[in-house]
Amino acid sequence: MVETQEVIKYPLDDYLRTERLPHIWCPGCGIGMALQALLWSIKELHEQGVIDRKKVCFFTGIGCTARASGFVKFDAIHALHGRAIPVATGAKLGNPSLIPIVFSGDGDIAAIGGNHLLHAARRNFDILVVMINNMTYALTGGQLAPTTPTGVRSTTTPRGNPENVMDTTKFVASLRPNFVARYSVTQPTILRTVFKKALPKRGFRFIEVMSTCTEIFGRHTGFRDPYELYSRLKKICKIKKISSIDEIKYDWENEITCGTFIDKDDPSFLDMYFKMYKPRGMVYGES
Amino acid sequence: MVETQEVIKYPLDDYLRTERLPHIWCPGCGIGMALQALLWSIKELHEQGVIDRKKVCFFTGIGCTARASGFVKFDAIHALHGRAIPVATGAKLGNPSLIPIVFSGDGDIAAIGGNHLLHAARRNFDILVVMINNMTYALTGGQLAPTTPTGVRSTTTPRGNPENVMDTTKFVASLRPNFVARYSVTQPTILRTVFKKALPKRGFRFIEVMSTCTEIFGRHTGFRDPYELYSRLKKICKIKKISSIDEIKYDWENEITCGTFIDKDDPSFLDMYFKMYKPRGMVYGES
Amino acid sequence: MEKARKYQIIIAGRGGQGILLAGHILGKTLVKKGYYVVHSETYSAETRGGDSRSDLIVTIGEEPDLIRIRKADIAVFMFDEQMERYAKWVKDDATVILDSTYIDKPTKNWSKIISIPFSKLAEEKVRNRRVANMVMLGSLSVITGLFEVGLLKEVVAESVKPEWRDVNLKAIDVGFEAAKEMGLG
Amino acid sequence: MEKARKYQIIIAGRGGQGILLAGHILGKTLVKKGYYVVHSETYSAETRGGDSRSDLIVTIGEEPDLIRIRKADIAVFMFDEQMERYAKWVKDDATVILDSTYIDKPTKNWSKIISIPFSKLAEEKVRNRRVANMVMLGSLSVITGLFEVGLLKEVVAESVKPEWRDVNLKAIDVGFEAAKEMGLG
Amino acid sequence: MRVEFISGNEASAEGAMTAGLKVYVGYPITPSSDLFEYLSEKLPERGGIVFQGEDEIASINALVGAALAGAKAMTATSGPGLSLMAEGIGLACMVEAPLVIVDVMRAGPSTGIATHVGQGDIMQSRWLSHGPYNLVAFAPFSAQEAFDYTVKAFNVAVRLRLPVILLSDATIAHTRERVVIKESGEIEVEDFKRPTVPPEKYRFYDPDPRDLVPPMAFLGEGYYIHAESLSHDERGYYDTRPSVYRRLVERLVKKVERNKKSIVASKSYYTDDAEILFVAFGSVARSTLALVRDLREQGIKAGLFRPISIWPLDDEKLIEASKRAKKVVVVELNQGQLVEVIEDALWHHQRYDVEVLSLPMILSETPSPDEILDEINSKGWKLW
Amino acid sequence: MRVEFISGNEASAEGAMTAGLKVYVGYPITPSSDLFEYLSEKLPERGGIVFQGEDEIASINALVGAALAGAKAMTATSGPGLSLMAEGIGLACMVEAPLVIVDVMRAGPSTGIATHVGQGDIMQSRWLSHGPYNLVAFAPFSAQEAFDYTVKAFNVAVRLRLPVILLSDATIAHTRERVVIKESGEIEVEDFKRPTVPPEKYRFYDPDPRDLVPPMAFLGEGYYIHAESLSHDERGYYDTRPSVYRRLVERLVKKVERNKKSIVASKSYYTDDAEILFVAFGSVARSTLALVRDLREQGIKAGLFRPISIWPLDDEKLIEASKRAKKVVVVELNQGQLVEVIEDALWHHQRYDVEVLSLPMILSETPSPDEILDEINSKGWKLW
Amino acid sequence: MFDIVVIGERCKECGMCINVCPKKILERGEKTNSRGFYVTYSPKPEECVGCRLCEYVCPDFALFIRPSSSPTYILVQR
Amino acid sequence: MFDIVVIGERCKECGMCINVCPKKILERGEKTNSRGFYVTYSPKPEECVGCRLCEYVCPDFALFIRPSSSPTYILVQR
Ligand SMILES: Cc1ncc(C[n+]2csc(CCOP(=O)(O)OP(=O)(O)O)c2C)c(N)n1
Ligand SMILES: Cc1ncc(C[n+]2csc(CCOP(=O)(O)OP(=O)(O)O)c2C)c(N)n1
Ligand code: SF4
Ligand code: SF4
Ligand code: SF4
Ligand code: SF4
Ligand code: SF4
Ligand code: SF4
Ligand SMILES: [Mg+2]
Ligand SMILES: [Mg+2]
Repeated sequence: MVETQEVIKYPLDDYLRTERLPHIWCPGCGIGMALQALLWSIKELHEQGVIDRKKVCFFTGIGCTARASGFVKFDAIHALHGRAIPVATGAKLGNPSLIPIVFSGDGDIAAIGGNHLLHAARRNFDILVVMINNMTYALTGGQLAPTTPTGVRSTTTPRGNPENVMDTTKFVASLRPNFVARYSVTQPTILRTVFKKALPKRGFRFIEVMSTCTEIFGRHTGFRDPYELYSRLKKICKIKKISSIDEIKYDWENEITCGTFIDKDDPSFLDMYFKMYKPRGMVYGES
Repeated sequence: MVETQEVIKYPLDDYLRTERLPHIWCPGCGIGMALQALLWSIKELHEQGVIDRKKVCFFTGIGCTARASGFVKFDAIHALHGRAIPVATGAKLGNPSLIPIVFSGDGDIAAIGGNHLLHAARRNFDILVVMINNMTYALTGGQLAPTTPTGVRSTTTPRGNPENVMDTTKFVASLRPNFVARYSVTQPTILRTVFKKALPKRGFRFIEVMSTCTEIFGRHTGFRDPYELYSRLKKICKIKKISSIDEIKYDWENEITCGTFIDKDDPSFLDMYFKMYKPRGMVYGES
Repeated sequence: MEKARKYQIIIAGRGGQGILLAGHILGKTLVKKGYYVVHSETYSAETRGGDSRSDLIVTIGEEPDLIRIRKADIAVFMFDEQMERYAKWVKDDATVILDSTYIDKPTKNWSKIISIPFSKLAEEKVRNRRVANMVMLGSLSVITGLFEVGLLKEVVAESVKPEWRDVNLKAIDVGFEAAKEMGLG
Repeated sequence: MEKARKYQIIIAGRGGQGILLAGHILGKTLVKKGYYVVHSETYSAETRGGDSRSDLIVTIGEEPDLIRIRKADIAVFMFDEQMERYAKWVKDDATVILDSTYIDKPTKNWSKIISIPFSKLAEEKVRNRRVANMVMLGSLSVITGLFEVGLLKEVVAESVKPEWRDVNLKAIDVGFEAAKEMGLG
Repeated sequence: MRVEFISGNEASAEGAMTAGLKVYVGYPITPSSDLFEYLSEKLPERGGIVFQGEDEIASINALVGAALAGAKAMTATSGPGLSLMAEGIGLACMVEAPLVIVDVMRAGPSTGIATHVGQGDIMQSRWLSHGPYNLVAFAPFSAQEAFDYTVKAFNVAVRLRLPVILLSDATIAHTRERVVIKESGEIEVEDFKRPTVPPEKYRFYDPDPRDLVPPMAFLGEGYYIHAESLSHDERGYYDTRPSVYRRLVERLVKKVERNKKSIVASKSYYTDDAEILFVAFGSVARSTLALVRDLREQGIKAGLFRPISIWPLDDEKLIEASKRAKKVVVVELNQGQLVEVIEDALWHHQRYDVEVLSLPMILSETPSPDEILDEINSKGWKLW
Repeated sequence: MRVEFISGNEASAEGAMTAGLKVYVGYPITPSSDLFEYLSEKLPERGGIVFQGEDEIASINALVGAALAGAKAMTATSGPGLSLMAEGIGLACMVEAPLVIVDVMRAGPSTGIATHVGQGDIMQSRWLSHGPYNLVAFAPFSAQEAFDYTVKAFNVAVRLRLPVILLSDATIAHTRERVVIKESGEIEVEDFKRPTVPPEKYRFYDPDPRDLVPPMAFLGEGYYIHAESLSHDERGYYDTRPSVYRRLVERLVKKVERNKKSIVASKSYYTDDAEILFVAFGSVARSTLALVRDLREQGIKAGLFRPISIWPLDDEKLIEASKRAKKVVVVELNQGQLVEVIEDALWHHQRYDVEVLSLPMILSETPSPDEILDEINSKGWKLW
Repeated sequence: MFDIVVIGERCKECGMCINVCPKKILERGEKTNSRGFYVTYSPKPEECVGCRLCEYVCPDFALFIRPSSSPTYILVQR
Repeated sequence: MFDIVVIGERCKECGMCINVCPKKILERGEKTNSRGFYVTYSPKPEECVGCRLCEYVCPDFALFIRPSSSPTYILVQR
């Protein structure tokens, strides 16, 4: 054993606002795992010269997940609850050379922000959205999310959730954007590869990341230890090849189907706009 | 020929605020045709004792279509642009014996109101939503709607719509509510039957009605005469049995697939809520 | 404060009758003549039906402050409902021009009333009731003498879409001729 | 205005240490004793970490107007960061109680300072660091003499979920004993 | 009647249940969520429904529907949520839907500090929606008042057919105190004002000339009501005529003025001979009251006027309270909002003789009496 | 420089293009849609992008993104849309995003009358968002001013890093007039205030002590900026300490006051010897000016003060204009909103000697001078 | 056999009924209503087969078909 | 062979790394950091197979694995 004051850098330190660490997330919280995978993918793409990290911008709403914008060393806007997607949209319009990443929670993206998600996906607008799905409103203390499994208790449904649950990935897929995938923090290396795949693409890209909220969702579902919850999630998150999107499942008791469900290269919104409207003196990408 | 001052009543006059007719819709506008079919279905259900017309309430947003609430002789709320669904939701919560009908435009329901549509459908909440899709923002003069076919001109996309178009029916179907159908004003008798089918059901029911905006959409697409536009719509609105929702098309050039795509009787939101929360002294329906 | 010459013009009718376009074209024409013009619009939400009204304030030599007319010197009513609604905005000694297709008799006893069936003329002579507004402008040139019909046609030619140009110009001619025939020049 | 007897109590620590629950339980206990109590909370958005603070104003015989304490007569600090932040809210002659698990030395020279390793005791004797708050309340009963430990246990028993009851009551005993052993009674 | 040791939020929830709450629709937001959570536990047993909307826009619009269906309806939120409700609150005013909105004020602007107190929504609560309208807002200063004024908020809402805002703040919301809880019968609970004519004669917007409020039929009763967000006549029919528009909107605005006497509330402390009159509300009024007591002990003739109804202000009581005052000091947790309301009232009563001093404290904590005093001292005002 | 016969909306669009508009995001709403439509035709040729959002919430939030990416950004809307932007405008204030919002006022409240004029958003434009903040609003009274003050709105927005509202109204918006259009160079066009230090030293919220405005780096330039809607320090890092919160929010509020001189605008007519001072803005000011001219012809010493900047008010010019006035009559198309601003200004300048008369006209049309006169006469005031 | 009933004041002359009638027995009338629209007319009501297509497409609640022993075109003036 | 590097101040004692390590060579240490968390420790770094599972699951950017010729557990105090 060596104890050292020597500056041994964590491999991602250049991509973190290290002065703000430790971050606010609870012990064992899955958000940090997802963020780690994302930062690795950016680091690799940057080092390979595929993207310029200076152009990468984080856009987050409000929530535990959304706090990520405060810990990463990129341009970042910590905006309003539910509004990360329109802010990212505007930024991309303002400077089409930016590489916007929306990184936010399930409540933020799929509940209050649902309409922005819907229309950004439908337009195939040129942003990457990473939705960390911990199946609850964590920051505010565990209220019902649209993603909370039916029957599970939340602080606003103390006798269990009476609502039909939302499969965000299936719904986004119905809008046919360029990239739709769902994975889990229990699949860290795959996650990294998927981020790497999606990030340099044009058009709308959606990645749902199943995550562990150890503090709140764990408590509501009776998992006391972060690892217990993680193991449970690992068990049900099954990667599958599917023939129709109808087949994917979002079922906390048995299976949450993971995989890349759409990966295509249709013209994006900005491709179309630039083609039809030719804004004077502007170009959109080289390709 | 007989000219008469005698009070010969139009068969639906009891269901209309006749003192407000003629209504504001332009000559040949499809909204009136859709409304006629809907009123017939209510009349028949009422006369058959299936529903009590006193319990039927119309909820509309803002738009040409939304003006319907002012012409029907039912309880009606002409609310805000995009918000007819939440208002109807609240009314149903306030008095579960009501039979709410949301009747509004594509911009209203699918653009600004998209998030309410999404979550009401996802929750399988007990209302009927009729969306009149005239493929434009008609009342405000012909701006782009999410349903405007790609390439078609609108006043805000003067060189054609660069956006990928929204197939609202497909998207709602991905949320698995109890009833999802799309038909056209060019199929008036079928429409009547479908309304009759959907109205007494529990849970969320969505019916998209393809319609003709003769004044604006007709102008933008070069159809001068109401009947020309109607004929064009008739040609492309094809009723089909499908095996997967993926197959349906929303393509102004070739085919807008019509049909009843989901018809099931899963427990509705209120069924579930009443079962789990048993609000004291309240019942929900007899069944 | 010295008073410059000033005309207050109101054009009113139902939505769909092209009232706003008529006002716009008239305004543009008068600006080309070198007058100061303020042209304001009132309309209902409905694309068709409902009220539609153009106010024009035309001054020669001094910039106008008013937006809405106070009382019209020249009034054009294309439909009776609006005539009734807006009659109070018209001076007793105004020149009042009515589309007799839709107006049987004037609401008030204005001193100078001219009835021409603009819509009918449009329908019959141009086969398009929508250009009644242009028929009216053609007549207005004769009646008021404020602008030449040639200038009007120039403005119309550059303002409307190419496919609509001919029918509009035709309509202006129809109105011009009608007024001339009635000896209103 | 005659002054009634009044205690101002502050309990502060990090989020997750159960500061708010401690304040709530203490308040309920004191209300049961017949005192007027105002209990207010401050916390950060974070579920864990960040500040957490309970203020209690306890009066005997008169309803309090204040919500926040002015200066505490009794202060409990469960973590050093918060001690440093809130030291200014404590009277110089206050009774100050510190969780020595996380606090090495007091920020100020208060006249009466009592250090007990609440978190360590909870960890070691109850196998659950989260009940350090209850250990603290057990000790507080001894140190302040404001309420009986039996009454405290009654309140806890009716306030927390059944599955948590025993561990909490155990923790109270641990705190009570520790204080007794230190001769603080 | 029972006594509980509960927070302001819990007291509001209890007040709503006493008033007959039937539908709660909410969206979580700190520091209001625990009110929502409390009702989620308790309301179904009391015969009501609790529903979580997809956002605050859904909440406020659902309340309009619920209210017109005849249910007493409420939501609770905080600044960001209130901002999202701006359009819906205007709708409630226009269609005359009685409902209650609890705004638990936190430190703003924007996301600000979710867990910390603020008093920055005073002007917003009155002016957040577009166009001319009017509404009512109460600001409680204790858990007991949170209970009492939630009941009153419902009473005023149904009596006037309009939205009423309860301007609570994070400190009041989360402070636990002794609260005496009463049931309907022990405390006045008003019911909706109901039609007195048969459906054929009934018009949804036909006001009682005395109070300018139209009696209210519910959805589903066969009155065939038409609620209209556009300018409308007494039947609810869209009408663009300036005269109809004017009749409607003037009534909507004057409704509050006309019924002002039965709405306004305030409390004055030591004002009989007060030369320095403090004005404060909500949690800040607690500290200010303590400060006033300190000053009195030092022989300084200080007093406190505490408005409870903010919109409309109890201006007559203010004038009375300020009758001997030479200086009026308005203490608030924002950049100076209430002070404008106070100045306006004094101006309208021609009280040009008093000097109004604004003490805006842009703080994220309820200041202690000493902090208020420090702030005053830092201004260099010669008050005593 | 060129002369056009265009409407107020078109003039605003032209003004925005002169000011360097790069991103327009809008959602259609009468009576603002034609501005959107005009830009849809013209902006791409001028090197900008026009985008239709799914609603007004998307629009305002997209503007924040565009602005921080370094694009001059604008939207146009009317009351209902402005209400929906309440939260986003607060965000723009908090993150200090410079942008311009054109609010074409129509008859409200709620849906009201979409095609008719109103002036009911005065107070709303200042107070629609929660918490303490500040912003700027201009109200043009002609198509020419719509052009000029759109340019100025952009200048102030980038100079102060905040949202600026152009309070137009349906009458101004749709009235066609002669407008002199200038290009950048012919009229002052300001650019964003840019960093003067290298990225390592740069902090996104580090204000220039003179004007309290932090220079602005853009997204994508390598400054690694962090824009934060929570309470934050100079780096943008979340901080809940009252001292940090206070420093931030006080600066946000005072930024406007500090730079007031370069913002305020107004125009006075016949005020040198005016005993009756009218105050009016926007389209109503046109009729009021005509009325004043009528009165002058009758030998009555009437004058007009016309505020152009409403927030902040040009109070010094108001005081000067009212120096001989015994009565001030405030004419506006609402229930009386501007009058409160005027009273407040007079109170602060101790002008207790003037009587302020409020002439609120809840009308859905711009009144003619005669209608204003009738309204005055109906009040029974003895003005002349 | 059927009556063809038209509520004159409601007709907007859109021509939909005329276009859809399989028997081609409807036409633009010669009378205008108070809004200036030429109200639909049928010179040959006796040829009507009662398919009601005209009724279904009328957006204005202006025209309907009813069984009748003496088929008539009825114009309701109201 | 690998070094196991832990940034002590970042560790939150969540135990994820300990649980996922296939070699079971990580454990809760005996030292707390300034926040009171017992920092992860490895008594047997030489048995590490470099699978990096521990690194991937660490939500706190607190632990990483690096190739090394002299496998060591390194606690960075910072
Ligand atoms: C307009 C508005 N409404 C509500 C809130 C309160 N709020 C903050 S975060 C949040 C939900 C967080 O859930 P999620 O997006 O799933 O993020 P998580 O904390 O689970 O990562 C809510 C409701 C807010 N900040 N703004
Ligand atoms: C908040 C808000 N934004 C915008 C508008 C303006 N507006 C009224 S109707 C409408 C769209 C109408 O389109 P649609 O819903 O398709 O109805 P249609 O007229 O085509 O039947 C819009 C944008 C409004 N009234 N409120
Ligand atoms: S509350 Fe849940 S989601 Fe939030 S930081 Fe803690 S574990 Fe993670
Ligand atoms: S504008 Fe279009 S949708 Fe509206 S009434 Fe006319 S035809 Fe119908
Ligand atoms: S019922 Fe059929 S046949 Fe008879 S008029 Fe109508 S469309 Fe023609
Ligand atoms: S369809 Fe109806 S409105 Fe149209 S022409 Fe025929 S009768 Fe008249
Ligand atoms: S790299 Fe693998 S073997 Fe080595 S410590 Fe980590 S988990 Fe254990
Ligand atoms: S996973 Fe990271 S934070 Fe958790 S115990 Fe291991 S090193 Fe510490
Ligand atoms: Mg979540
Ligand atoms: Mg539409």
